Amino acid sequence: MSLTIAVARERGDGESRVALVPETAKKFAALGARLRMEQSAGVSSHFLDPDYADVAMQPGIAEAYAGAGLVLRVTPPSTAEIDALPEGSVLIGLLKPYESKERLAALNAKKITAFALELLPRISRAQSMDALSSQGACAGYQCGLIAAARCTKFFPMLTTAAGTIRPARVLVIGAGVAGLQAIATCKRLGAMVEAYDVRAAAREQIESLGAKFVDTGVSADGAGGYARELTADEKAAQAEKLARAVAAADVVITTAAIPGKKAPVIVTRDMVGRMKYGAILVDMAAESGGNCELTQPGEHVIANDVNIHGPLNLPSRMPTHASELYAKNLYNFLSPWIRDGELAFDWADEVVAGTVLCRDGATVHPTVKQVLGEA
Amino acid sequence: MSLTIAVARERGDGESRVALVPETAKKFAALGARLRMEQSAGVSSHFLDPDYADVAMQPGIAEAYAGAGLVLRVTPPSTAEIDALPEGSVLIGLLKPYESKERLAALNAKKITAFALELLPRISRAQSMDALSSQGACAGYQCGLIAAARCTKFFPMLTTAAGTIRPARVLVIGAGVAGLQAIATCKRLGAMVEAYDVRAAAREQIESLGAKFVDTGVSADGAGGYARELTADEKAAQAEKLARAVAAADVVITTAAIPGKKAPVIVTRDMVGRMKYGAILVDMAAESGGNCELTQPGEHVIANDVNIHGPLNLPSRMPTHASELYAKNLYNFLSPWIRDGELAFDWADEVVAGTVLCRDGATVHPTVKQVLGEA
Amino acid sequence: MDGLLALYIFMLAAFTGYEIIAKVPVILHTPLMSGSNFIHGVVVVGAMIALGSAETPLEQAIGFFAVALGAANAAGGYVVTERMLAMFKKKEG
Amino acid sequence: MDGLLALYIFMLAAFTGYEIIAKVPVILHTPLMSGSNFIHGVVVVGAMIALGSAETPLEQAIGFFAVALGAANAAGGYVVTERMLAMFKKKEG
Amino acid sequence: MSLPTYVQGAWFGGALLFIFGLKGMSSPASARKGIVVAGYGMLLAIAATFLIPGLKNLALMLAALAVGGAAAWISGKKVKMTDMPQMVAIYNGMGGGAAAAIAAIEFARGDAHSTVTTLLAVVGALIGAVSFTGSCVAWAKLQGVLKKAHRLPAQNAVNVVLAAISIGLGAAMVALAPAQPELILGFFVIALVLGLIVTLPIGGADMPVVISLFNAFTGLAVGFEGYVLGNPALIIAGIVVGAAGTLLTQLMAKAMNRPLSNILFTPMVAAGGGEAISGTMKEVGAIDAAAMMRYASKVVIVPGYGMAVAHAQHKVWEMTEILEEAGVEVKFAIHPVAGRMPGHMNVLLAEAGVPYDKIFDLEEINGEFGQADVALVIGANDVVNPSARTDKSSPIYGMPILNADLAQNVIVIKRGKGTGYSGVENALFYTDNCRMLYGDAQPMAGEIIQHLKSMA
Amino acid sequence: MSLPTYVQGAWFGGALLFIFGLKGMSSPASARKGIVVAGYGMLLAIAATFLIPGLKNLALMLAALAVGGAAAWISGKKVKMTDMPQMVAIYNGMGGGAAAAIAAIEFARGDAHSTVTTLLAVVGALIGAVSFTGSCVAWAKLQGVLKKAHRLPAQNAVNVVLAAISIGLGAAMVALAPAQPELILGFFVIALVLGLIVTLPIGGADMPVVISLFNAFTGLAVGFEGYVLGNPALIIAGIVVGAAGTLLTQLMAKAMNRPLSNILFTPMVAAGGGEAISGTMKEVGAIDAAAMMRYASKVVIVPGYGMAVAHAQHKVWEMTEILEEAGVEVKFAIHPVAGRMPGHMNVLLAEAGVPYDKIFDLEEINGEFGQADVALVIGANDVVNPSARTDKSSPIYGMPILNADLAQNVIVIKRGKGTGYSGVENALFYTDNCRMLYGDAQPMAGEIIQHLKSMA
Ligand SMILES: NC(=O)c1ccc[n+]([C@@H]2O[C@H](COP(=O)([O-])OP(=O)(O)OC[C@H]3O[C@@H](n4cnc5c(N)ncnc54)[C@H](OP(=O)(O)O)[C@@H]3O)[C@@H](O)[C@H]2O)c1
Ligand SMILES: NC(=O)c1ccc[n+]([C@@H]2O[C@H](COP(=O)([O-])OP(=O)(O)OC[C@H]3O[C@@H](n4cnc5c(N)ncnc54)[C@H](OP(=O)(O)O)[C@@H]3O)[C@@H](O)[C@H]2O)c1
Ligand SMILES: NC(=O)c1ccc[n+]([C@@H]2O[C@H](COP(=O)([O-])OP(=O)(O)OC[C@H]3O[C@@H](n4cnc5c(N)ncnc54)[C@H](O)[C@@H]3O)[C@@H](O)[C@H]2O)c1
Ligand SMILES: NC(=O)c1ccc[n+]([C@@H]2O[C@H](COP(=O)([O-])OP(=O)(O)OC[C@H]3O[C@@H](n4cnc5c(N)ncnc54)[C@H](O)[C@@H]3O)[C@@H](O)[C@H]2O)c1
Repeated sequence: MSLTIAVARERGDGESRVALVPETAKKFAALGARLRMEQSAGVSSHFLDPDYADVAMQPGIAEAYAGAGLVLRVTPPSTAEIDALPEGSVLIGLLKPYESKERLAALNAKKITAFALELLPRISRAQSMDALSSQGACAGYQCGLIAAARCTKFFPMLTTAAGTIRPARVLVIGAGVAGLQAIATCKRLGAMVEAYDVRAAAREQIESLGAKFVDTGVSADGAGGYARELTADEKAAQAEKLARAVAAADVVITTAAIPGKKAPVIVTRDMVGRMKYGAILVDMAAESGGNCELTQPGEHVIANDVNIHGPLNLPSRMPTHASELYAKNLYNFLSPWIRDGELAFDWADEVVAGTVLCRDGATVHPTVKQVLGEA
Repeated sequence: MSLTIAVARERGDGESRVALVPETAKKFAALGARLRMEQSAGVSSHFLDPDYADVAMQPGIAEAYAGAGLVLRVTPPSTAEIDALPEGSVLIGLLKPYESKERLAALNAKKITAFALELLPRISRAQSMDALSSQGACAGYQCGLIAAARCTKFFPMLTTAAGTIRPARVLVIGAGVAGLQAIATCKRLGAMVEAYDVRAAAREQIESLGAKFVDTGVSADGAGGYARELTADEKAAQAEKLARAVAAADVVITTAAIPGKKAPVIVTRDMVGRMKYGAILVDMAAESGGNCELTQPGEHVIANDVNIHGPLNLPSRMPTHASELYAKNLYNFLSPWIRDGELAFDWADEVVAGTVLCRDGATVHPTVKQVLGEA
Repeated sequence: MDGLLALYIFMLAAFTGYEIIAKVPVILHTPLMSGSNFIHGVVVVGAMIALGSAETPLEQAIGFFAVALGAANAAGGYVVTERMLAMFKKKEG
Repeated sequence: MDGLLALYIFMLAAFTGYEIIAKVPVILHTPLMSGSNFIHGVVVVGAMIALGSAETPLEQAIGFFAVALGAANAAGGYVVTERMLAMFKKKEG
Repeated sequence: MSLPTYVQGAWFGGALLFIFGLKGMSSPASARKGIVVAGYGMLLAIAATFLIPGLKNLALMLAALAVGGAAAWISGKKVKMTDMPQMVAIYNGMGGGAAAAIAAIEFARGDAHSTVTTLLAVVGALIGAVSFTGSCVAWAKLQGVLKKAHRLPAQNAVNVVLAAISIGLGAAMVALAPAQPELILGFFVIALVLGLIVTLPIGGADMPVVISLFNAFTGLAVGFEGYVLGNPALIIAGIVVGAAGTLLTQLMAKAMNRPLSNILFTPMVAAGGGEAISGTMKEVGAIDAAAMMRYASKVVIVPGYGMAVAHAQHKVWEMTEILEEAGVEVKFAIHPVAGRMPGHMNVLLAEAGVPYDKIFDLEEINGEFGQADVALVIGANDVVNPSARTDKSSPIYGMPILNADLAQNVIVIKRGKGTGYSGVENALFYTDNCRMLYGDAQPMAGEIIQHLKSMA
Repeated sequence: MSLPTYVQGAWFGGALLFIFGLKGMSSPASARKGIVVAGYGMLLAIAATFLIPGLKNLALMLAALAVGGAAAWISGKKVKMTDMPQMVAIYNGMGGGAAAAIAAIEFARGDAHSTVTTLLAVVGALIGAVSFTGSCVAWAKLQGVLKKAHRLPAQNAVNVVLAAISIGLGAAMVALAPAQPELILGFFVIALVLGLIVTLPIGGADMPVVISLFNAFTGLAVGFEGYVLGNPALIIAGIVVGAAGTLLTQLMAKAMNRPLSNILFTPMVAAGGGEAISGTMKEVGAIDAAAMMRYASKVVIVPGYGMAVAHAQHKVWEMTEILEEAGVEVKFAIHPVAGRMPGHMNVLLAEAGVPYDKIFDLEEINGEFGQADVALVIGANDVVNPSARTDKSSPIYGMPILNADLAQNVIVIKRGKGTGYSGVENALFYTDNCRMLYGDAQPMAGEIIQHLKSMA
């Protein structure tokens, strides 16, 4: 019996992405897999059922998952969804591995082999499977748009008959994948963009997009290329430089994150207090706690007349392309292991081994085990 | 007694602009005028009361208008607001001159001298007073942002490890002030932009922004430089070319308008029916009826799986800069006639004469009289 | 002097002159005219030779005239050119 | 021949040669070397003159040799250069 | 006349230095060094001449050198910059006179020469003499001594007749050599008159071209007399200048858009001084636009709708970068309604990557045009039309404009004589300090870039 | 020997055509016309020579012309493109031989000459002879007839001694003129041997420079013999070529990064044929990068993070436009992870205004590299590293890469020997068809643009 791949509609709050798009469906089918999908699962991403020529449509999630060997998801399954998963099946998605012990237990109880794409090793070969990057790009772009749309000023400079509009000042904190995309988006719109990141390589990357690096004047580069601990004075100097940049900005976008940890708090209540009246702060890290002390995930807070937005699930705002990229990530991850309609992982492979979360009824990822205290 | 200029908080639905900003307040004061303003009138535009150093703050609209010789407004006054206007005072604003006979009657009853900036002659000298242009620029920019934010796709092309995203196709119909700004905004975001306008000069203007002109192959240029009536065949050919462009677009932005008239219907129900699933239409002309047959002003309609947005009062979404530009338009219009704190118009001046709507208890603008049948 | 060789020299000198000028900015036209004006001031050398072998008073008179004119050409040409070219002072980048 | 005049001719010719080559792209180095190789094939004219006035068999032999070599230089130089430069055919823009 | 080797060598060295000097002068970057090099060549050549054994009339010679040299040196130092052209003319004329005088001495002496030598001596004398009196007239006109253009009734016919006579006399001198003193005298008189008559009707505006032509003439005369004297240094200096001068004359005539034959034979009827061409659009080449900006200290760029139409913004910014690298201060002046939509120029300049701190609006920049050496107007028209200030009947009256006209030089890039949005003529284009660079803004900016680079 | 005017005139014309021809050849646009012009000059000069009255040995002369000319013509037509350099060498050697032979005839004849004339004859003979045998060796090496570099134990000492002897013999010939036949013979033998010995140890890779040097030598020899024969056409052609050739030799040595003295006196020990330099990074100048692309029919540009760092996108697009105008097909190949964020290159290229239809992703373009004449890699590294395909131990193993290495030529612009994001060496840079253009991507692209423009 050949491999059956199953996809259900994502039921998470405001989730409009889908783990399978018509293009990847066709490719999976070409590898000999059979495909089942809950009907209308792609509609919110603007993929209609007839677009999925190679997929058998099912009335509900239970029907879709029934008999599946491999289940593709965007978000982690709820308890009810885990119930629908066939015993011993393979599950892959952005499973938020550090979020819930209970979920892991439920998966292990059903002997699910689970791959969490957040755990994917960031080696060159795995870039095409890197869902954090692809969704990060979407998130960064959306951050830029949200900031522009919410700002009560023009982003670009505008010399008009009624006077000259000075360009808006945008500060992006955290210049990873999403931060760089936010920089690029704001730059494109004509804003004066500054950015800051703790990584030493970030300066060049920021400048490569034509933005200005906020030089805190403090270098964390120590002997032998390792980062060194900063002194208290240095930390204070750094914070003050950053606070000044925050105070000067019309828009602040924060994207700083540390994998597997709560987001660092960078913009304090105090710094918000020094911001301009009517300024905007878009905190992309809201999901993992927020880079701003005042951020309320999913809310629009007005504090000291500053608008603090903590948008959640940003990629879901552009589901067509976010799904397309995500589905390709999944396909790139899985396709090497599907031969003649059979799924067979090489457990020695660095990428497979690094991404697997649960296997044979146990949580196997070392970092996750360590963080969740299940070691 | 010297001139008193009064400003009240705009009470219109969702109106967040203000007719006086701190910078123009200072300039009016320098001309010898006294200024009164309803308190917090600038707050929604992010101008705080203490920013208006030269203005006497008043608790309410009645107090603000009391004894005023010149009243600055953004929107037309409601009946209640007209009541608050001092008899014989001068009123200036975007007064929607063609909208309501009753309003004109009320103004005339109080012998208000009213200037409607919509009527401003578009001569070179008057460009700095042209509120339609300044607010149109804001509206066009917002249209671009709304379209990008609502689109479920990336606007720019993106070559990523998970595949290449093709740039979104944007079609802008109507390339006046706002349309050109929408083109520029979408271009900046990386979209492939096409645009269409009936004016012959529009082609070069559209191309000057790097966008593509939708060539319907039909020229309306007749003998002697006048536009000629198109034949039925030609009209059909034109409509079909445009329909094809509409069908190919991910985003359609319509901005076509005819001064003082209902907006022309350009995108028919039929054309919407041929649009892509999930496509976006932003109809900037919603306020004057809409360029799309299905537009509901102020609503988000989903028809044939196409999202039709009919946003109202777009400049009000960026009140800081919109107010700044608008207030300067007002200042530029008025300042030549304020000498030593006295207001004295030269009624022979082309600009003054062209803009005045009501004077000495009568509606005086010929076109308005004609349109409203009061001739 | 051998006419043929002179012809070759004429040809090469003309070619050289042409090559040198071929692509000058118009802004240099006047200084260059002045500079080449200076260079043919070398006629003073010829005049000196002529005067140096002058015998009759007439020859001496013409010779004196020739040398003075030639010297003026050279000296004046230099000064004027030098002053014109002062405007091409190199700016510190 | 007047040595001094020859010196002037040498100088001018050298200057001309230098000016002509001063800024050529490297891609032209080889064709240009080949082309100038062709030009000094004009030595065949000298060889012809020499042979044309040769009296003794030795002179005739050397002269024959010289003309043949010179002719080879000229003919070969031309053909090869021409072929090399064929790659600079103007493309239709 | 066999001369010592060191004299010959020094002359050779002088000739070499002249060539290098002239080469130096052909590029703005090395021009100053060029004249100095040539100057050393001159010193060397003169010094060597003193070493000729048996030189007679030494005192006289020194006196002549001192008188001629000092007078010219001092007048050259004192003359105002604006009067330079006439000084060049007069010095040049002197050179021509010297060449003619050398020939005169040879004729006077009556030595036997080969026909070729006599021929060249006569030709040199003729053109030297023409150059002498012609240059004097040029000087007088430019200096304002001669106020009117004097045109004889049948000017061209007179010219031809005079030229024919002088050639005839010259031919006679060659045929009869050594010629009678009367013939010689007649020849010189006619030649000198010819120079006068030819030059008198030419208008002041055309003078620079004519001076350049006489300059080439003098060069040839010197070269020919050099042949007569058997002096290769003179030959080379003279002929190099003759060739260079001829080319230069053509280039100048081309730059003025007047064929040389027009200038010489159908002179413009100059009203008064040299102001004949005021009130017309004056074209300029990209190379000059480049040079004017390269050697400016401040340039203000005024972009308009034409820059947008041409998509020239990237090139314009590249040009700016090169200028700044060369130490020129460059600013962008954006008129409130430049282009066709609010912020039109901003969009484009941002796209090209022009940093915001180089962009100034009307109020910020208008005071600075007065200090700008060059205002470069790229595809703008209405926004720099000075009649908006003064002409009440103009449709753009009352619109504030950018004061580009106050800059020392204005260069306008546009495709042709097209008007702007408002459809009115622009008085700026006709002012004295304005030059038109016709062409699409993108390729034109590209050409300027190319020339700027060659001036590095 | 006084010759009829028409012969002299024809030679003069020939010399003129040579100069114009050479001038033409110095620019790619006019090079083909240049050789044709020079060809006419040659025909003119040869034809005129036949008109010299009293020319003896006419049959012999025609035979020699026919034999030499036909042999060279045919071999020149037939030779493979890759074998051209050795053909140039051998033709050049023949010219040197001819010059030496002319001198030999003059010596054999024993006519009385001035010392200067004899001296120039001897010098011409010496360098002509050296050029003759030297060029033959160069030919033999390039043709593969001589396989090894033959280096004598004390090569430099031997060179010096031989040179000293030949100069000594030459001096003796000048002093004793007319010299004894033995002396003459000895002189020629030593000179010929000198050419052999000097050239034998030089490696194949350096040969083009040496050939150019011999070319200049032959030019000088021809010029000197021209003096001896009193033929200014020979003098001018010879000296112009001598000067041009000397400069060219220096330029070539510079382009190879090897001072001329190194090439001549400390030759590289070439392992086998001319392959000594394989496996090293080979530098290239901007002018060559420009020429390679200008005369390509298809160029694929691979931008990477370095283009972003350098903000070179505007220049790169300008370059592209110029290439396209010249008829070159240009495409951009964007690797999925080029740069440092998804879509990094897209943002930049869009900013520069590169139209989307010129931008291709890996899957679309990878098949096309094979047909590309040039792949221009601008600040990219990892994304074109072929070891990602094969080297399992590499950190980038398994990443799909752009097949830039399959293009006929690869030009890589980067600042130095820096590695990319992954920190690994790139094998592409060491391949035979790859050339490095070192420098910041922005000024480098600028330089390429400048050179492209001069090739318009
Ligand atoms: N900014 C706004 O919001 C707005 C809106 C509507 C109207 N306007 C009006 O537009 C005008 C703007 O002034 P402006 O100075 O920017 O433009 P302009 O007055 O319209 O002049 C543009 C000039 O550019 C030249 N041009 C056109 N294409 C060119 C090309 N490809 N290359 C080089 N030159 C080219 C044209 O001359 P050639 O044909 O000879 O080349 C023309 O004279 C004002 O009158 C303003 O009132 C402005
Ligand atoms: N796209 C993404 O999302 C993403 C994210 C993270 C990492 N990455 C990684 O980044 C790499 C991208 O590859 P790539 O080829 O674009 O870049 P790369 O491999 O990092 O190489 C860049 C090269 O550019 C040169 N360079 C730097 N600055 C320059 C300048 N100013 N002018 C000229 N050259 C300059 C450097 O060499 P010199 O120092 O010698 O000049 C360097 O070798 C891949 O390894 C990819 O995995 C990509
Ligand atoms: N396969 C690959 O080679 C690969 C793939 C994707 C990303 N990456 C690299 O990894 C890096 C991080 O990527 P990411 O976007 O997923 O990171 P992330 O989302 O984990 O973090 C975002 C950014 O926040 C920064 N940050 C953390 N703490 C901060 C603080 N206190 N102040 C300021 N900034 C802070 C980080 O340096 C990072 O750049 C990127 O630079 C990217 O180039 C590599
Ligand atoms: N003072 C001045 O000189 C001045 C000031 C402002 C604007 N203008 C010019 O006036 C023009 C119109 O300005 P606006 O933005 O206020 O116009 P608008 O808002 O009235 O109309 C917007 C556009 O819709 C177009 N349109 C109308 N019917 C159409 C149809 N059926 N199909 C397609 N397009 C249609 C119009 O041509 C116009 O370009 C602009 O081009 C602008 O350049 C001039």
